[in-house]
Amino acid sequence: MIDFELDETLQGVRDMLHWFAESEVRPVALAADRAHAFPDAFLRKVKEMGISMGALSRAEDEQKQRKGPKTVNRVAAIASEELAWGDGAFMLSVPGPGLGGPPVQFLGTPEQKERFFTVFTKDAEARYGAYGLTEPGAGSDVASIRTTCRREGPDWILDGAKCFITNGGRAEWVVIFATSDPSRGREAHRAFVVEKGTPGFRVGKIEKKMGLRASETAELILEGCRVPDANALGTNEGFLGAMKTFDTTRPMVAAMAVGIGRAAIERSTQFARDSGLLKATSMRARLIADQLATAERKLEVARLLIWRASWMADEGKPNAREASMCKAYAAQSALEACTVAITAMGAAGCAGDSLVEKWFRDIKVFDIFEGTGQIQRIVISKRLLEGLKGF
Amino acid sequence: MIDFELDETLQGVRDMLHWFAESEVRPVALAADRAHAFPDAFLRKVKEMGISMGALSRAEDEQKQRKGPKTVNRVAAIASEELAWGDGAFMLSVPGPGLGGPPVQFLGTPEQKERFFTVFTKDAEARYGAYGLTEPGAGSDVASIRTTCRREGPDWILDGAKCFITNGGRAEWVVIFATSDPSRGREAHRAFVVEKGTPGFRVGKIEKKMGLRASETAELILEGCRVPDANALGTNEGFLGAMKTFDTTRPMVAAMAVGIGRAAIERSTQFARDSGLLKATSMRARLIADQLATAERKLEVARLLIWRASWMADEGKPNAREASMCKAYAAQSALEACTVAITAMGAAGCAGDSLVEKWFRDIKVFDIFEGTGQIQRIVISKRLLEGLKGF
Amino acid sequence: MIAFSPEEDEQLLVDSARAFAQTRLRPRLRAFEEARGVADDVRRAFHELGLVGMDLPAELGFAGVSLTTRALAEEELAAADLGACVALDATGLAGEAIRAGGTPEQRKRWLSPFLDDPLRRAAMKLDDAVLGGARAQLLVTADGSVYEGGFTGVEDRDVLGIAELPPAKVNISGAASGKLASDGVRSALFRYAGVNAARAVGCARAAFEHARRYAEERTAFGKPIGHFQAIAFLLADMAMEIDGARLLTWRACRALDRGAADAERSLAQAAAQARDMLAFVTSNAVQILGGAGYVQDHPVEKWMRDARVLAAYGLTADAARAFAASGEFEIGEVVS
Amino acid sequence: MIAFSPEEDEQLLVDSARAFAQTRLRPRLRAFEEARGVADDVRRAFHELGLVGMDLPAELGFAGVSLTTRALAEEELAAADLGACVALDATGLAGEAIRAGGTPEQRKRWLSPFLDDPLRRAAMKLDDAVLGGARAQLLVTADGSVYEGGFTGVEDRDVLGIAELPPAKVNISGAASGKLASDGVRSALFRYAGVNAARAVGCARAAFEHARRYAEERTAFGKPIGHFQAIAFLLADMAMEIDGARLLTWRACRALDRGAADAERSLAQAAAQARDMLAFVTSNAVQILGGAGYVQDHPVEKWMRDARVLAAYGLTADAARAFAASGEFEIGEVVS
Repeated sequence: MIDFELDETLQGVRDMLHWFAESEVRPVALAADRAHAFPDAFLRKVKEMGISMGALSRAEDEQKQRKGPKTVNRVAAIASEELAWGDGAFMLSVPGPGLGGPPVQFLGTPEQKERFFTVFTKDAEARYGAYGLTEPGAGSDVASIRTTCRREGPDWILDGAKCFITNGGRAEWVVIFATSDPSRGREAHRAFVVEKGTPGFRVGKIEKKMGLRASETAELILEGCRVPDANALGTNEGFLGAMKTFDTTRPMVAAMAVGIGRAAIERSTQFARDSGLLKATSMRARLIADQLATAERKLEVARLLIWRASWMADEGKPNAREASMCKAYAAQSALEACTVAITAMGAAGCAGDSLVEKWFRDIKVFDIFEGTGQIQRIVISKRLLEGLKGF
Repeated sequence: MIDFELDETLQGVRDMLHWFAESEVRPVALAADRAHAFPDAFLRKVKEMGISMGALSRAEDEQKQRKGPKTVNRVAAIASEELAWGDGAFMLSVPGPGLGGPPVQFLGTPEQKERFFTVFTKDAEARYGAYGLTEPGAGSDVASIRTTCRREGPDWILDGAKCFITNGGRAEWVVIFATSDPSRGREAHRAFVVEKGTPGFRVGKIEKKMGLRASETAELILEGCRVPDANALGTNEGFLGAMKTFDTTRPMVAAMAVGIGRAAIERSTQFARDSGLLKATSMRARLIADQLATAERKLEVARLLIWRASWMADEGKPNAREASMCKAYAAQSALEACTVAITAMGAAGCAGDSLVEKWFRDIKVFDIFEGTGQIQRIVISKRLLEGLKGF
Repeated sequence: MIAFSPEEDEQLLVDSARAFAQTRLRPRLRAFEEARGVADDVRRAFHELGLVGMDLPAELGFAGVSLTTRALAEEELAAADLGACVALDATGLAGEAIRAGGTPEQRKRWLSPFLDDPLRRAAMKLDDAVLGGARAQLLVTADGSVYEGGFTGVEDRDVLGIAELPPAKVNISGAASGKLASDGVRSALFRYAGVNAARAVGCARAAFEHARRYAEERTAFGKPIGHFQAIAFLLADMAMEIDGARLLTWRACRALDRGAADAERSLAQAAAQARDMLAFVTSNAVQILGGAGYVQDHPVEKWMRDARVLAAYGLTADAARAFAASGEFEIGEVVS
Repeated sequence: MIAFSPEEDEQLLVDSARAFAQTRLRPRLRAFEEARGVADDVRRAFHELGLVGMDLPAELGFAGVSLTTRALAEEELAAADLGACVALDATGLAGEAIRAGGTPEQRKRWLSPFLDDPLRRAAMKLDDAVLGGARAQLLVTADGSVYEGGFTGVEDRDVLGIAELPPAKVNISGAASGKLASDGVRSALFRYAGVNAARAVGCARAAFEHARRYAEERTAFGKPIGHFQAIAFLLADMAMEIDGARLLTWRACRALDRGAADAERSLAQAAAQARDMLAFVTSNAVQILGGAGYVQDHPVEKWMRDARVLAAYGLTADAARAFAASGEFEIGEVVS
């Protein structure tokens, strides 16, 4: 049927995470932004509470075993919105395999899954996985990565550099995408799990970013990095693995954007209500009320597009087009929401103690990472126009 | 200096044409739209009053002789806005060489100019020139025209078809662009003045259009059409001639769009004022007042971009980029203005006796003819980005 | 639970509406426009399919489907031709007002005849200009007065769009034959906003599809124009906006069907979103066709005109947006 | 007569402002941000060039240029770095208020010291958060009260943008040392809107130029990203919007210089247009750089932040738009 109600489980997830986001995350978000990290003790507590990033993959396996209808993608959409409503950088800092989870899940053998996922549960420490695709010379153009892999006896030798890797500096392991032959394009791509401390693998600079400052973004350097074949994921499905990841992660990232946009609109609406603007009839007051309402409407559209893409993923329907649509729309409408929110608050919105100021800095990257708005439109239009292979 | 005041001459042109547009054109515009033409008697009267389209070229020659500063392009911008404010289809129906004027002016010999321009002054009849570039298979992609020309003794033989030709069905002559070798692209382009009644030249269908219905838009067919060499313009400068035309005509067309958009905003603002909306403080009233004001602001931006491009043309500065900018911006902001205007008037705006309804139908084509918005952006971006030759 | 599949019976209705619309409406789109009227045989076929007043009460004999279900069907009808889709809605906004504000007796008296007479039509007079005013047998005014006869419609043949049901002036001479409960018209405006939002989605889909196919076939600069990013990305944005407006429309219709407290706000949001979207999509469909889009050889110029009339009919885009922002609503503001 | 060439003396000022800005400001953009302050040597050099209070009255000893001329210079300063440009404006909005609302004695007393002391600064308190409040020697409040001392600025080091002059809280303890004529602040807000619009144009130009060069150099999918229509057309739109906002700004400044009746409306239009434009351009400059745009290796992320502060300072975009639409203006609405 056509339905927009949450069932009991979903509602439970939403309520629980909303409570957590409001009472635990929000109070520390501003300090974490200034400190460029969340406190270790806080992250351990998060882990203790059973909140994990990349738990999706395991939840899917569990649901398969129970043979119930698959709902993990819808759960992820709801959960992502609520956690990001608390704080976007926090959500990216939630311990667990993170974006590294899906490729291990999609491409890994049962042994590999066991090995790489149990590291997160072995003790009480906050531990991370990471996803290493982007390179200084290959952002949107994923197929043109230049990090190489070559076989040497029982091992692979990796050489190259990755950039903008979330949690890359502290991860237990990073899924590194490399090519066995740069001239052969996508088919030569391979994926490897590179573990912390592997010789020839080191962390470069930690980026200073416009926003999401409490989330770590690292440069990773691979110089003759020796990785055992047991850490190679799949066979020649490196590129496919990277792309397939997007079909489930793009709706999540989109939901995060909506969460942040919603937070900004709520805060700004409250400000406008408190200052009497929402009841005032002056031209400026009316314009602001309209802008807030319009932004809210567009966030609702984004949310529905996200829910549809997530439902399709749960139903096993191909959703690359819809995943890109929701990502593009959400990034755009959330940026608009944050812009409206900060504008409506005037000088107060710009002050450093204003969360709206932080959200405005945080939101822009949502139209960039996990594929820029332009890349999403390439994905969409290739699925609309017959014979269009690329530009 | 930097100045936005009209001098006495310009002000005089504006005042005279505004008076004419208001008192003579507006009263007949709606009937002409329904009849799909302006009455002959009216057009003769227009000619009698000395109002002519394409007079630009001759005015330029006169200014050269007087050695005064060149102002014809600024005059044309002001004149076009006022006449189109009266009615867009009317402006396209003003007797004279029209868009056919510039190529004859740019490429013609003194003898040719004499021959082709005097036809308009020989008697009191409303007579037209026309500009035949677009083809069924070559709209935006001007370089790919397929109408051919080949030498045969003292004559040229033209074969092909042209479409969307303003005044093409009733023109005394049409400047037809053709290629001597379709495989050689732009350099093989030639331009010819094809006179009414030339054997092998006939008028195809007259288009039924969304708007500008009182302006004639014709299909022209050339089948073994024999044109004397004396009617060939320039040598191999056909494509250049077509393109150079745009640098002066695009600002004019843009000014027409602004004229129509301004008319719509004025009418709708008057409606809103009469119905008390402009003084009301309800949310809807405020939204409408803002939309009208914003549309007016964007029309002002368009007008300034037009004035700049026209000033550059007068000063002899290369203005292809600025001409495209003003055309793109004006088309967009005028469409927005007409949309705002019709929306603000509700059901009354949709009624057939509402000029706003007509203007809404008229305006869309301004983002299409003389180069679509997309083509303008190609022109602009090629002049912004080094090494970009095309897409 | 969050889900996006129509039920089986909904899908059957969708399929039948689509088959009817594509075979009976689309081929005669220009003929209907020329005649300013949908042909009687088509009107009879529409009636036979049970599509007239499809969501009016089942106890009167109508199909009685939910608003969500009707939205699905309306999208299909409008995807053939928005003008014909609106023209075929014999009960229209007036019927909604009677359902919402009428007593059981009034409903039976004014609505039941539509079950028997496929050519009967109702009109709603919100302003001077009224869709369908020229040919209706029944007229409802903004204050809830209902007229059976006692009024004359003045056709206006040179108008923006929408076959058969142009904004026409209506002169009322006789006395009203009854009056609806005071909130009938208001409820009708909101419910009908859902219907019109679904139509906007249908019309936009048609315009998008037309432009998409054109972009695949038309070549310029050596390849199909759809293979240039400027056109391809525009089509992507159009598809995205259409899908978004459809989902918001479904959400609003479901909210009303469930009797949710936020149904009116949701319907106002859908109305505003769908109409902005429709203006964007139809205008750009014309743009993608270029000169061909501006002449009547292709239907897109008509849909761009039809879209403007839809935006002015019932709960206007301005009023919807104003309500979503302020919660204020005056019927006078809809009438403008 | 319609014309678009700066006069010779204007061009000289433009050239000197550009040379100063590109050599002294741009290279130290991140250093100034880090220090939350423009270095004193730069401030002194700026003072020596006679750029401080350049359009304040010539009879006091300032350069006394027209607003149009100042707009040309401000664009050049902001094209190096918006943050530094705002930071260097020692007299600022407060100075405008004193010029507009002060008696000849007040002007002399409060403005003349700026001619001698390159490190002296004034601040305007419209709201709790005040640009430059932390370091100013002179403070003007929204009601026109002028304080020399008797207030303390609270610096806020973690704010959105604009080097040195962050929104800082100001606590007023002493009594005002004077009061301006009641319409001084209002006039200042409008005149300063022209200054800020010119700055918006300058900052946008810088962001555009940075993105344009990046798009020429960065390759993806086998060619420079600027050779894809999506990026090329975006750059075209950015250039078009910048040019449009510049012309509207010039027009507004000229209107004020001429004492035209529509000068305030024109300034409000320019303010609204320039800030919308700046948000569009800076956001898309970051977008074109992608991940590189979001990190501090490139200046575009800073300009996107700076742009927000500019939009909230003085006549805000909302208030400007509201005034252009309604002619209504309340200082309270600017303060929000």
